[in-house]
Amino acid sequence: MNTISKEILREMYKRMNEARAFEEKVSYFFARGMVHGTTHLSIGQEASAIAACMALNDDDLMTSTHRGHSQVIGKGIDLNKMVAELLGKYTGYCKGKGGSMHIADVEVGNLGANGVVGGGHGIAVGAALTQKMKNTGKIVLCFFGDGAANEGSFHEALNLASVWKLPVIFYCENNQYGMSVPIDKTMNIENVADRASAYGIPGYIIDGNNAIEVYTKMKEIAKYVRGGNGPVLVESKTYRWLGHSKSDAQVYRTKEEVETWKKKCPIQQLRKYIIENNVMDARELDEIENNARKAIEDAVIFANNSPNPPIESVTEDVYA
Amino acid sequence: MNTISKEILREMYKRMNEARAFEEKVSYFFARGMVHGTTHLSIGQEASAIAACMALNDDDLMTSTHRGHSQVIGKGIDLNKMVAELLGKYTGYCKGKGGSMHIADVEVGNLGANGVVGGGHGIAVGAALTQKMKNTGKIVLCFFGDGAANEGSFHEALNLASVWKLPVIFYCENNQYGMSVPIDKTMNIENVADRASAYGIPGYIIDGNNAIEVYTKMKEIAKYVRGGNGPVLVESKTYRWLGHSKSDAQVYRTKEEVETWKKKCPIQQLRKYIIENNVMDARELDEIENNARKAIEDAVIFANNSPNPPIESVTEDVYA
Amino acid sequence: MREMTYKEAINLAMREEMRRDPDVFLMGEDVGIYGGAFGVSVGLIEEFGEERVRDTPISEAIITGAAAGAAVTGMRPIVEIMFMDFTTLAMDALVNQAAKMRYMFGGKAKVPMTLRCAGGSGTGAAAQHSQSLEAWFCHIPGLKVVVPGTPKDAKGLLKAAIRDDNPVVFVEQKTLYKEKGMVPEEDDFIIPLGVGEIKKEGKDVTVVSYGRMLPRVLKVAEELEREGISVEVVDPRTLVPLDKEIIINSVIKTGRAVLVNEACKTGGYLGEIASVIVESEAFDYLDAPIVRLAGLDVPIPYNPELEKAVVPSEEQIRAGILKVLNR
Amino acid sequence: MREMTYKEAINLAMREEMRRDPDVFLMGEDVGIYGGAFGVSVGLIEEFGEERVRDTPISEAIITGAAAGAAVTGMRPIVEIMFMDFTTLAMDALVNQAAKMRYMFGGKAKVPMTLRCAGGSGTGAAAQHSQSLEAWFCHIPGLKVVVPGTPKDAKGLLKAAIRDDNPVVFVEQKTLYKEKGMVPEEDDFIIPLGVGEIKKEGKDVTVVSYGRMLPRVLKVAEELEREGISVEVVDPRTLVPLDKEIIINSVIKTGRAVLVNEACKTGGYLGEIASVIVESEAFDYLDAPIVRLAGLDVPIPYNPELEKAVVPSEEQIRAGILKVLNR
Ligand SMILES: Cc1ncc(C[n+]2csc(CCOP(=O)(O)OP(=O)(O)O)c2C)c(N)n1
Ligand SMILES: Cc1ncc(C[n+]2csc(CCOP(=O)(O)OP(=O)(O)O)c2C)c(N)n1
Ligand SMILES: [Mg+2]
Ligand SMILES: [Mg+2]
Repeated sequence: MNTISKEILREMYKRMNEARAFEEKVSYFFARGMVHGTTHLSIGQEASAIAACMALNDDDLMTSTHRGHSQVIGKGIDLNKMVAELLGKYTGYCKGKGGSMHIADVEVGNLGANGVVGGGHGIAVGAALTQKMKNTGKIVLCFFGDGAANEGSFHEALNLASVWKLPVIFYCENNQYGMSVPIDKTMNIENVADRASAYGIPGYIIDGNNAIEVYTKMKEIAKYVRGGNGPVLVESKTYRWLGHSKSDAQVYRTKEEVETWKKKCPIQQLRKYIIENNVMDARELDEIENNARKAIEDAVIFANNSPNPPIESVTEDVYA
Repeated sequence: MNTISKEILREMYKRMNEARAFEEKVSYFFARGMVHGTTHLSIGQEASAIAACMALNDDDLMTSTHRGHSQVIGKGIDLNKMVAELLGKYTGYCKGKGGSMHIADVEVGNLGANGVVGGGHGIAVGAALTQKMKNTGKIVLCFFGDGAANEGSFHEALNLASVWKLPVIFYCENNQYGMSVPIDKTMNIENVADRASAYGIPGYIIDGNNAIEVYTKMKEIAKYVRGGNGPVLVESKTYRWLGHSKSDAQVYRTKEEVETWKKKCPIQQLRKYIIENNVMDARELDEIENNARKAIEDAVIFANNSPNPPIESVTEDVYA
Repeated sequence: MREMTYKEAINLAMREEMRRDPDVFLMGEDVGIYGGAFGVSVGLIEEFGEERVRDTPISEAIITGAAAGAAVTGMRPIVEIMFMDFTTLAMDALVNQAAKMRYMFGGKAKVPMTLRCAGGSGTGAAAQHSQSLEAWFCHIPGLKVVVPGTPKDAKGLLKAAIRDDNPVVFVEQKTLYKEKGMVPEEDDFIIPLGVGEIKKEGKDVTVVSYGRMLPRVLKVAEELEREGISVEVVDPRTLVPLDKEIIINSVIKTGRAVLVNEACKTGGYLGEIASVIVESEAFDYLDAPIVRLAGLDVPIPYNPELEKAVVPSEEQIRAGILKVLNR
Repeated sequence: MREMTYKEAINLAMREEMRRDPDVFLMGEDVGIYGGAFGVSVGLIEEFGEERVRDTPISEAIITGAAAGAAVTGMRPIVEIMFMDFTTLAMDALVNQAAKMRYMFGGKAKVPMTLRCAGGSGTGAAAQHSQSLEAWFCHIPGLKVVVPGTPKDAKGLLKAAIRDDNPVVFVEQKTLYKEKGMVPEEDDFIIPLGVGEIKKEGKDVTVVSYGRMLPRVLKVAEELEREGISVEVVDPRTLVPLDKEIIINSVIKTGRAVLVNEACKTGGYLGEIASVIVESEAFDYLDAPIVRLAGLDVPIPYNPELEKAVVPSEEQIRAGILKVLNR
């Protein structure tokens, strides 16, 4: 466990705090009607997303989801461009055309968030096929939710990747609900990971609120996948603290349930671990937190000062 | 084992021979270009299809496949209308509009063959939902192939049926190939039935060339499903003797492999069982066989004497 | 008659039909306690219970296929596909199965199902949550296609759709959900499928439009009226079957036609409507080329200004009408 | 130049492109040793091996999605979907993912994939194996759509499609697979997407047609020629981008237009072509209403006589042309 370097832990703590600060800001924007569209926040799931990304190499690839802010921050991202995209600015990752649900940075291997539940499965499989055919040694991290595990694309993707032995980690963030519907109403089994056996691949269950566990296990798993052994299915158990999207009265779950999970805050857990293991002290961590918040404020200023896309751009980039 | 009545065995042997004779006739027609379109023959799979159907009640429902001749004969069908449909006649089950791939008889619970691999999954689930909501006590038998088990619809169907506890038997006729591709190139597991665990439902493997086994096990399984316990996945191991469809040079498999399986002829096996158990003697069985062949010849005469659909009918029955 | 929103009208139509006929039920993602992503089914689970208001897993293909299977065996399912964009996942079930079963089986089956979905842009939901794909369904024999533009039409047409013995694709318009209008409350208020309506009479020019664009067109038409230009606004309401007569007669009367919808122009249903006009006797009455005003041929962008620029604006509709009048 | 079949021309195009560019590969059901359901890829696995000619499980959605994913990361996949009808299973991957990625990501991605599929009726394969759904794809910005009508076009256009940096839907015509024609053998013979061709010059009437109907139209045109009626036959070859100019110029020249395709009439692409004509300056040159000759609005029936009755026959094409000429 102590093998995680201070550098990594610092970066992990930083990214998790950035994600939290980013989403709190987004939530604030939405509450005040300052952004249009909708958004899906992952507060509570930061360890699950960020530690998983960080266990991979920088040049590995990933597909992200509608609930993808932590995922792409985990991959390493320019916060200015991200906030700018959220605000629909021309300086954003997608020149203002994508918004919260489509943050992508293909050049660095972020193949995009996806508005379609399960929409990333095929893209991840194809990206993994490229890595295999070009023998790049890179692997692909495919994020999806518990709800997405009931889409046909899940099945077809795991099957194809398994017969072709493609280097992809199917990473299910099981936050217990698909929108309003709890997992026990949409699946007749205990764990999403149990589905791995249907494809003859390993399945793993990890505590998605424990960044150390996520990172450590994902390191091993990534090694296995990089070794040419084919895909794996990982289930990261976690929970979203906020509603599904901006307009969710959350009548489908109890306040108590939410409170229980808030006690397992992934950021607080990591903080505790870092302090208890004498990696950094509270002051250092506070500074990281403050910097994270500051980084978001700076990004907001950058975005606010950025131009809107010119109207002519509406017809640009349909075709290459 | 001896609990199967003579009546049932006689009917089973009859239907299996009718299916064989029917398909040999179809094969003959195609070889001579006397029918248009294509067809998928199930010679070698008669026990798998017919004994399964016969284990259910007459008023239970079924969905069939592109390789569905034995399946619908198993369900009990008017051979005249069936041959007429194959020949595109107005007296056929579908008034000549469906052909080999769309034989249906909704009134008696045959919800149709299907040209789309996996296309019957949804229909079967919906039919089972009707039975549950209307509390009819009927169950649904959903036929599909090993290849179809890789379609997304397989996954979504088994999942939905399992969470809603619907009375449907997902019955996979694993004949080792999806068209030219052997199952070990399309699935990374040994048995299709192993996928049952992904839905928390029972999976069964049966010897699809052994009518007695199919019938006996399916009787039990039908009872379980009728009992309100939800769906099951059954894998019936079998083999198709002929090519995939009319134009198949079969370069993907060896003659030896085919010969091995021909030795496990389901009709011969049933014949042997009947004789050894003194249920009927060879003469009786020969008579059934001859009658079966005669029934097909009669059906061909019926069909040949039937009118083609009037051209005006081309625009009929698009809407109810 | 009572004033209610488009959304409430749809809710009421489902409620009435479910009360009337025990075979009618609703299934879809989050249609239960959540009331659907847009709140259209709010309250139904409380009245009809979990058996008849069924939350499903996220499995569009099988929900739609199961609707076909339930319909062909005696139920009258309503399926909600949350966004029209996700019908892409259900096309085999809808197009190859539901639409064709009756014909393939020689008329010996009926498939009384209604697929509801929310179409259109304007909510900032970007490229994968904003499409208007009605033209696809119109191209498939066996399907009927409805796009209501007012609360009243929404109620009357949905009831007709549910009672219809064929698969009906019922396209709701996200941006109209909160629009209000007077809606008959009688249980037997039905608007038959295939009957258009003249939403405003006029004599100088015919504008054919439906769905979300309708209020926009009507607003422009009223402005122009005050300026002395008499615009007739024809709403086909159902795209399949299409009330050709009402369109053709109007164009014969006015001699000019502007067609307005939100969907991408290329390959959209306006091409069909234009062709119906030019193939008919109305061709000889046309005093000017037909003008199609449709969405730009681009995916829907996120930025609100770009998003607005994609669909015909009031100014563009006005300009289109003036153009066809050579003014 | 060498005489070869349409099927061989497609095979050759793939072979040449795979030789030229190691990033090009083929995947699909039974494309390997079986050579594809129609034998189009025969011999490719022998030359290029299992890595580049990939038999897939029966999983249309993921094959298509994987093509998008492979394309966006640097490969140039060709996907074969056995029958066009089964693209219904791949619409999310094609329409919501492949077609939109570039735009959604602000131009920072390209998706050079080609989806080949076999369209059309005429083989006795009935309702679920015979559709002509090209209009669907034409309605989706981000996709290009090609329907070659001759072996030469098939080769030149497929090579262009493979080299194109966008997703291209390449619709092969089952009933043309065995048609023969002269085909350039040069490796650099490319027909650019978006460029139509006048397949026969004429001056009395323009017939716009593509794909399977083309040989039929040409046959009728030649017959009429002998009877003194000069028919110009325009083949757009690619439906998106559409060579509007070649169509409009021809109609301006002849003043009359007949449009012929096999797809169902309602909501089909002929509506688009008709609209393009009437919206253009050609409108003023039109001496008669445009005539659309398309498939009946029915699923494809099995019986051979019924099946034939669904698509425009030579007699109907002839009658349509004479009608537009008022003869
Ligand atoms: C194909 C599709 N169906 C439905 C939706 C609407 N939708 C968006 S997110 C969501 C729930 C997804 O649940 P899960 O996969 O568990 O992810 P989570 O939101 O919990 O992170 C739904 C139903 C969608 N975007 N795409
Ligand atoms: C969705 C779809 N994809 C492809 C096909 C073409 N096809 C017809 S049968 C078949 C093989 C099916 O294999 P399996 O499910 O094992 O059934 P079998 O033919 O062996 O009985 C294929 C690929 C189809 N009909 N439908
Ligand atoms: Mg979830
Ligand atoms: Mg098989």
